[in-house]
Amino acid sequence: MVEAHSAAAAVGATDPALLALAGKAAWAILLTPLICAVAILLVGIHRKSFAMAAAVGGLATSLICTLFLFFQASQGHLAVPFEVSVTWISLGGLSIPFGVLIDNLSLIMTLVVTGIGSGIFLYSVGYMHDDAAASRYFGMLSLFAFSILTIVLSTNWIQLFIGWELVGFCSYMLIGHWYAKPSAAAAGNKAFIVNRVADFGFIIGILWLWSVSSTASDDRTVHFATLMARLPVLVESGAVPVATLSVIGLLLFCGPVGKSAQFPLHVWLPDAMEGPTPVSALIHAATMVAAGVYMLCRTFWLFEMIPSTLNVILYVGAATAFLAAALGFAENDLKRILAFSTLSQLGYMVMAIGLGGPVAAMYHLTTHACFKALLFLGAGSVIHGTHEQNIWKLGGLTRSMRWTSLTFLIGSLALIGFPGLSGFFSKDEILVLAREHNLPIYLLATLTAGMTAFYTGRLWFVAFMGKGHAHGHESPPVMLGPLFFLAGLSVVAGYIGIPAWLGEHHEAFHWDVALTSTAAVAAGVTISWLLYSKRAIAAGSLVRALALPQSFVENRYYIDDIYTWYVQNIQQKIIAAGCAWFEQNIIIGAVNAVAALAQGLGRLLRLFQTGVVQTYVLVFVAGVLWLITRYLAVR
Amino acid sequence: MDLSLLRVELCVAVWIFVLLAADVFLAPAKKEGLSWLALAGIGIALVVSLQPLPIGPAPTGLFALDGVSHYFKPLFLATAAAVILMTQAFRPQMPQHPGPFYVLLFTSVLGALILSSIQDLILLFLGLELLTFSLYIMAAYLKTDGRSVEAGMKYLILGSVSSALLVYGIALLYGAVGDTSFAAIRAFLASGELTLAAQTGILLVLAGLGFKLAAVPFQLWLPDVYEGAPAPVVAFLAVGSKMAGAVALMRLLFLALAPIQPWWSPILASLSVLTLLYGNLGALGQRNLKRLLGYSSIGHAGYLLMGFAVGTLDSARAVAFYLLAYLVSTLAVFLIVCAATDELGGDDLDHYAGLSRRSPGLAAAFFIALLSLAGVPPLAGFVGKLLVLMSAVAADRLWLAGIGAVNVAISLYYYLMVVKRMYVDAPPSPSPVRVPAASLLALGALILLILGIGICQAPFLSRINLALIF
Amino acid sequence: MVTVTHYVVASAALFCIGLAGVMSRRNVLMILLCVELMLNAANLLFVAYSKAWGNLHGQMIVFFVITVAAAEVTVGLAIAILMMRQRNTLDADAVQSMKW
Amino acid sequence: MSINAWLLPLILFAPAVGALLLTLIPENRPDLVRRVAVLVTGISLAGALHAIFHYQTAAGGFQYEVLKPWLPQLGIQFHLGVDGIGVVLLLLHALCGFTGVLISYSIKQRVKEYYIFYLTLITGVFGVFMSLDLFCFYFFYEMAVIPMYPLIGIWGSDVKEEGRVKYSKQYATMKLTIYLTLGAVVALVGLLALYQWTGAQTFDIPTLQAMLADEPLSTAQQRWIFPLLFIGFGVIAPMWPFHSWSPMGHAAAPSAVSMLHAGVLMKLGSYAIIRIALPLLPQGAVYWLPWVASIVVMNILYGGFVALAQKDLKLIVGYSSSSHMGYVLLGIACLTPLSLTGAVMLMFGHGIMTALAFAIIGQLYDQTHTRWLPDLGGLAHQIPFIAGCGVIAAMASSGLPGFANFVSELLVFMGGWDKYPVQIVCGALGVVITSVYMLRVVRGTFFGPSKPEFEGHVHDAKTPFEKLPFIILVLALLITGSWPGPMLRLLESSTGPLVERILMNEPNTAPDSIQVHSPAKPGHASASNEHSEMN
Amino acid sequence: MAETVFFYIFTSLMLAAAIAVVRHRSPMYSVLSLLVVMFCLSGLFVMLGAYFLAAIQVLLYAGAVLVLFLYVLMLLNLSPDSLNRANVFIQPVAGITAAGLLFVALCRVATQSPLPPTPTVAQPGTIEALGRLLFRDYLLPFELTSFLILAAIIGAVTLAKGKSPS
Repeated sequence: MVEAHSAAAAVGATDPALLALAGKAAWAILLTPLICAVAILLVGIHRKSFAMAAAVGGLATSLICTLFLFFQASQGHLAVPFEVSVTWISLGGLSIPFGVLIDNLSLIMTLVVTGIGSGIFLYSVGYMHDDAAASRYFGMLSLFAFSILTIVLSTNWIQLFIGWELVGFCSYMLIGHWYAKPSAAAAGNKAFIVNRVADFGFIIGILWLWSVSSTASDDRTVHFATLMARLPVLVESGAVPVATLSVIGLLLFCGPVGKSAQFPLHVWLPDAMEGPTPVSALIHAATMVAAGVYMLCRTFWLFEMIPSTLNVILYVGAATAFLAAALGFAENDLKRILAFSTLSQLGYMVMAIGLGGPVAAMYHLTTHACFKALLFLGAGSVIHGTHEQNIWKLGGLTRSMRWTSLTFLIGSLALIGFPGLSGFFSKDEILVLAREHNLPIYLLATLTAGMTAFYTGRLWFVAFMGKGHAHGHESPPVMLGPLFFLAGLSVVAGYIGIPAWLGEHHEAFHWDVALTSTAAVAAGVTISWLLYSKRAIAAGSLVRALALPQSFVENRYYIDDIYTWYVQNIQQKIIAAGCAWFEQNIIIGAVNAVAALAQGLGRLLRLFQTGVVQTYVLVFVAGVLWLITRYLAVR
Repeated sequence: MDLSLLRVELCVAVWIFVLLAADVFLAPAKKEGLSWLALAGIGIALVVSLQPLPIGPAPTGLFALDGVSHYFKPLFLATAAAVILMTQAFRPQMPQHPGPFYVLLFTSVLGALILSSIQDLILLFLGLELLTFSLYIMAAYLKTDGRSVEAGMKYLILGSVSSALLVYGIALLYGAVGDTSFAAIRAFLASGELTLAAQTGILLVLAGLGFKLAAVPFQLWLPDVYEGAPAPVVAFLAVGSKMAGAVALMRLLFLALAPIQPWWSPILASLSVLTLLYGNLGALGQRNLKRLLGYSSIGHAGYLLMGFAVGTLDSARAVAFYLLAYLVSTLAVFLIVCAATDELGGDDLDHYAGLSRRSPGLAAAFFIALLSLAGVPPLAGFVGKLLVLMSAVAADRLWLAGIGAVNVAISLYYYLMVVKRMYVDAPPSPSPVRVPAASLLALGALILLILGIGICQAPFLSRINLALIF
Repeated sequence: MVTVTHYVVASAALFCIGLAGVMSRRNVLMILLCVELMLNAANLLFVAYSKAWGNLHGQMIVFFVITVAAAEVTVGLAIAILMMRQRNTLDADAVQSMKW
Repeated sequence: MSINAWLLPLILFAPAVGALLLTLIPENRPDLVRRVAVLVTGISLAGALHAIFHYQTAAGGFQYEVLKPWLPQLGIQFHLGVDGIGVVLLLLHALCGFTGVLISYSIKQRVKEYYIFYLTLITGVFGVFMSLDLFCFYFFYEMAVIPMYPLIGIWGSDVKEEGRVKYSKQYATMKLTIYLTLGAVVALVGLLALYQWTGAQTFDIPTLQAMLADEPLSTAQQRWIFPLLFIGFGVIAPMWPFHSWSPMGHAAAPSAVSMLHAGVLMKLGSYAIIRIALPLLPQGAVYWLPWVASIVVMNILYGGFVALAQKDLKLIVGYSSSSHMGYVLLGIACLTPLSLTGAVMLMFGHGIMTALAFAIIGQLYDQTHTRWLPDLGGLAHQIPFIAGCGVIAAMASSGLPGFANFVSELLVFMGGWDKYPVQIVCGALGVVITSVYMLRVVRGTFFGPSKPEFEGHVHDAKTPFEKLPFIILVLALLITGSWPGPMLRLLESSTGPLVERILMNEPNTAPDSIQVHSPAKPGHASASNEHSEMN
Repeated sequence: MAETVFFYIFTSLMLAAAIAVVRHRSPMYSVLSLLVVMFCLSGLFVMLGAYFLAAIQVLLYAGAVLVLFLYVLMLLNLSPDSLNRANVFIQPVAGITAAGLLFVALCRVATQSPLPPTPTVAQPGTIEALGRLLFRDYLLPFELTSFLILAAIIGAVTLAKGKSPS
């Protein structure tokens, strides 16, 4: 049945035996989590420990396979990119493969997913230990791992879209894990639907791209490698106008706007914090939300050809980075602050794409995955220990939860770009790019870096320092372990040469940019220290001074309100209710009217039936007269 | 004249006297047995009627025993047998003396048998009168029931007027042709002459036959008579009388009026449309089952007229099949009505509430018979309607077929209203409805026939194709 | 010269008078009488045409029509008596318990 | 020639024989009645599975044919056979019918009558899917409509709004029956005209097809007949604006009947269009389908919006069905192999999905006695298994990958993109709307805090037997959705040649290009002739 | 010439009597008017050479049918039609109009249709000829009339006998 065929794009150096093994490993990366998910849902739904073991074991297997491939590739034994796939749909001229594409980009992303994922899975074992529905949780986590790997390892647009939708579903299920909470259920819905709206554009982009991918209707393709080879030729020959391609690009960009929560579809991400914290760490910080960025990197050859679309991407990313950072100022929920920071950082990454730097974007994605997962897990540890997530009700955690605080601090520093930590390097790459290409954006990005430092500082000073009243207990080792692991990664990720792995070689360190950003960061931290730790400036007066922007920010720019207003008033009250009215009164009404007409006609006809015999005779005679006058014909 | 041609009619005629004698000489207590005697007579006649046709040249003269009559005579006799069974089931409502009733039924059947063989307008007139006279009396047979008398009165008056018109039409036609035999009329019309007098005469004759068939606008008597007359009589009116009218019309149209088919075809077509719509729309709001069946029977007349209007051999065969299907379905319906009226307390639709809880088998049979009347596969009525519609389409009368088809859906509505009463509504009492064994047997046979004709149509259609050759 | 047409017109007049009577009188007996008029009109027509065609078919039919008419009157009168007994009226339009 | 010769009659008549057997069983033995029903539908299911696994995809065409004279005077034959499309729909119906019988275990009143009507309905639908004779087809088609009347009228439930009756079940069932019959008779006139104008004196579909390939009806005739057939069958499809019988019919029906009704019965219309209208009237199809493509957008969007405004669970699913059948019709209207394959696949996927949805709603309604969304909530606490199935059904409905619906909608979109991009975009928008109302249902029904009034009263499907129907349906969705290849190959073997044949008649190919094509036509005709003779 | 005179006399008398039948409020007078119609008709029959029928007309109609009518009228002791009912106006007017229209139509038909060809043979208007026709060629209809009468008699007896419901 399964016709596996491996197409080594770079033919040559690979030993056939190794290639075969690599193919198996590649499949194993993708499929092990799926098998585990199915196993959990089928047999482990009431066996918690089985579910945990299966989920962690499954992802660990994927991790091992990834590492194997990674080392083979980095040692040069294995020629990348290589691809194994089966034909999922083959119908007439249409052929949709389903497979695994291994190259440097996918390997690094797979490592992020399986590596950080394994840590978070392990952490969940502790975090969800008492949860009654832990089996479902782990099943969904495994399914999620499969789904995100489907995206990451995808060889074509349709497979990417499949993974894209599946992660959306897992995200929905996991956000709504505690479905008894109405807010959680609502947040899940919101996340799914917002993503659906974005995917509407995305799938149309894919369809359109598919339809222009060849001049012959039975030769079209969704396959990345083929498209990559073919599109430039098509554009050059004029078969595909650049304008068309730009529109396609914009439509495709809709996908990341939703999945990576870019402005204005970012609204679902803060709400998604209703889910269990490990979920926030894995899905809504490290991997899934980064999938949009990954997709843009994966298909950057396409966006390269359409600078106008790249510009749009740039501005959307920059706007998201800046606006989300500002939202972090007024938020009091520990996880939501992190969520806004995630938004802002995703904005950075998208901006990097827009600036033409997929490597920088991927670099930042990787480092961000490490430290943001760390931060979320730390937050999770805090919540696990204190059952509180309002930062103003926390405080003094450095005393009660020392290890958590330490790792959280490392994460925070990496986030704000403290020199020497991973975030510093990756952010720097983006800023450099920005300065090269677009000065206003560069300034905005630097300002955003300062703002990041400010709200991160605020979070740290309020929740961890300060006079403590939070009585927390330190988390169990199974949770602390991943924290340390991630903290380590956050420190070293800047030094292991990720850009080089991704194919960037100039690596000149720009002192001016680094210094400017560090200054901005320092300023941010200082202001927050003055405000929240030293209390040198009364926060209240500042709020009064900035009343207008404050209310704007507190209401999240009213975007949620606008959407709610649209849904409640336009969609439900006008469109849906209007259609329902039309249905009830016009469509059903018309049918009823026809029925009533028949009944009425019957009643009318029966007026002849007076019961009086002479009337009957009269009608009889009238009928005869009618026949005679109507049909008598002279031949 | 060869008496063997008249063998079936002779059987019936002789049995009239047997019945009369028995009615006189039987002790009142034993008069129950009269119905079996009557059944025996019908049985003998039925056996005789099933004898194969004598092979020979096409019959001439007033009276012919040809394929058409050979096909229809057993049907009339079967109808009569069913009606006799109905009177058994209907006994509680009937007056004490059943003897005259059977005699009248036999004379009526005699008229119908004659009509299936006519070759002459005189015989057409007399056959119709013979058929109808008995029915006037039978309609008014429940002397203590005001509605029955009213039905008899209305039927009588309209019947007399219609027969007066018919006779006047025959007179005009005679004046134009100089003879009353179908052959002479056919020769006259074939010569290309179609005088106004002849046309008027034909129209009046058609009106008279339309009265029997209940074609609009000659149908007004029908709902009232159906509602008022005793149920077995209504059954005979609905099946025997209508079928007799249809046979007479068929013979008239195809034996006498064939040369001017283009002239009468549109007339019948417009009558057909009016009849269909009147019957089916009129039935929509009915509350009395017999009245509803009356309107529905007008609707069925519309389909018959549609077949006639098409005026091809195929359409005549379709009509013959339609009549067969209509016969089995309607008789089944009336067997149930007759059996149930007394125990249910009346023949309003509401009286049938919850019948399926009381007598599931009876309700199921009713369901099947009604659906067959509506024309739903796999039942007999469906094939009948299909054949008629096909013949209409075959003659390029797509619009006519379209109206006929839409009427199927309309009629389904009111049939289902009956079904709703039986199956959905709650029964007033849980006691089952008792049905005499003979009626039950007949009912079972009819239901089997409904299914059999609906599923294995081929033998029936072959029989008709062999019989109906003009 | 009296032609067939004269007779035809006379018979038509008689027929229509009878018909008008049927439709305008309420009494059942009167209606039956009017039907007799109509039948007689037909008889006149038959006889006239019989003469015109020179054959006896028409006359013979009249014989049958008269018989039928007589029988019709018999039945009609019986029903009228029944009606009188039941409703104590012979008015046809008084008997309209079944309609629509 | 062993089992294949009587496979289709076995599938067809097993339920009919079952219905007859049931008449002999006394009414006070409901368990026996149920077991007989399970047995006969199980036989049909096994037969359908056998049919689909042993269908020779490479050979294509109609297989397992049975040909007996029926009414030779009119050229009517009892002709059964299935091609790739038919065999898939056979499986769909067998699955829905079988699971429906299991779900019907919740029927406690008048069990015997219920199953008699139910099995009759099943027989009729089977007959439609395997008929290769227009008469047979119509015969079974009507037979499938009528049992709906008592099934809904007796065992159904009124559709309520805010506690008031919005549509009584009597209204709903009468409307359904009459509406469908009206559609059927309109189609009948079309069929008769087709029969007549062809002049072939045969109702045999393959023969007609071969004849019409040689001497097609004139364009004018085709343009006349096609709308008759399309509207007639479109009523049951249900095509906007003739859809209004469907949601309230679904809503009023007992759950197993809704399953069959929405799952299978609605597919009869689109199946009839594919089986009869398209191949026999290619020019009519080419002329009218652009209009259809635009009208069905109304199905998709309008149905979705109306569903958004509903609060009765069954009405929501009902309107969503009418919305989703829009995709099927869109796929047909696009008339490409891809879109047509997608359309049939969606018929399957949607059928199973809707059956699942109605099975779930039935379970809910039986226990909570309400379908009014605001009255429900938090049921995942009490019935986690059913809630899980509910989420799966909602996701399948929203076109989540992994379910057959995604594949089929994707194929429809890809197939139709070149012809009707605007309609396809609207169709894709419909997917968004679907997820909005489907998630609303899931959230409103299953999520949220546990409600005290359901505590202890509402029971999950616990035993494997109770779970069986749900598991069957979910598995069917997942298997065909995650590995659609085999089913698509099966379908393609039939849809491909069909579309090819129709597009030979494309009017915008210039006359001389028709000349080029015409030598191919007799070849086709003789090929199918040979084929029908071979069997 | 005499023929013409007699024709008009008989016809006008007949029509006048017919109108009297229809118009007279007392049934008794109507029946007696009908008697006049019958006599006039038989006169016309005589003019047309149908002597036997003329006799039958007088004997059967006047002698039997009308007597029966009178008998029943007396039995039932009818009062004249009461004229004070609501719908009394519309129905007769409509009826008379319809009948009038039919008359116009029939007259048009009568005058516009070609006459029968002049008979080649003189009318054999003898009782023998009629009898031969009736009892040989038309024996079947003749026998049927006997059943007709039988049915009528049995029916009339069945319906009319018995006590009236109290």
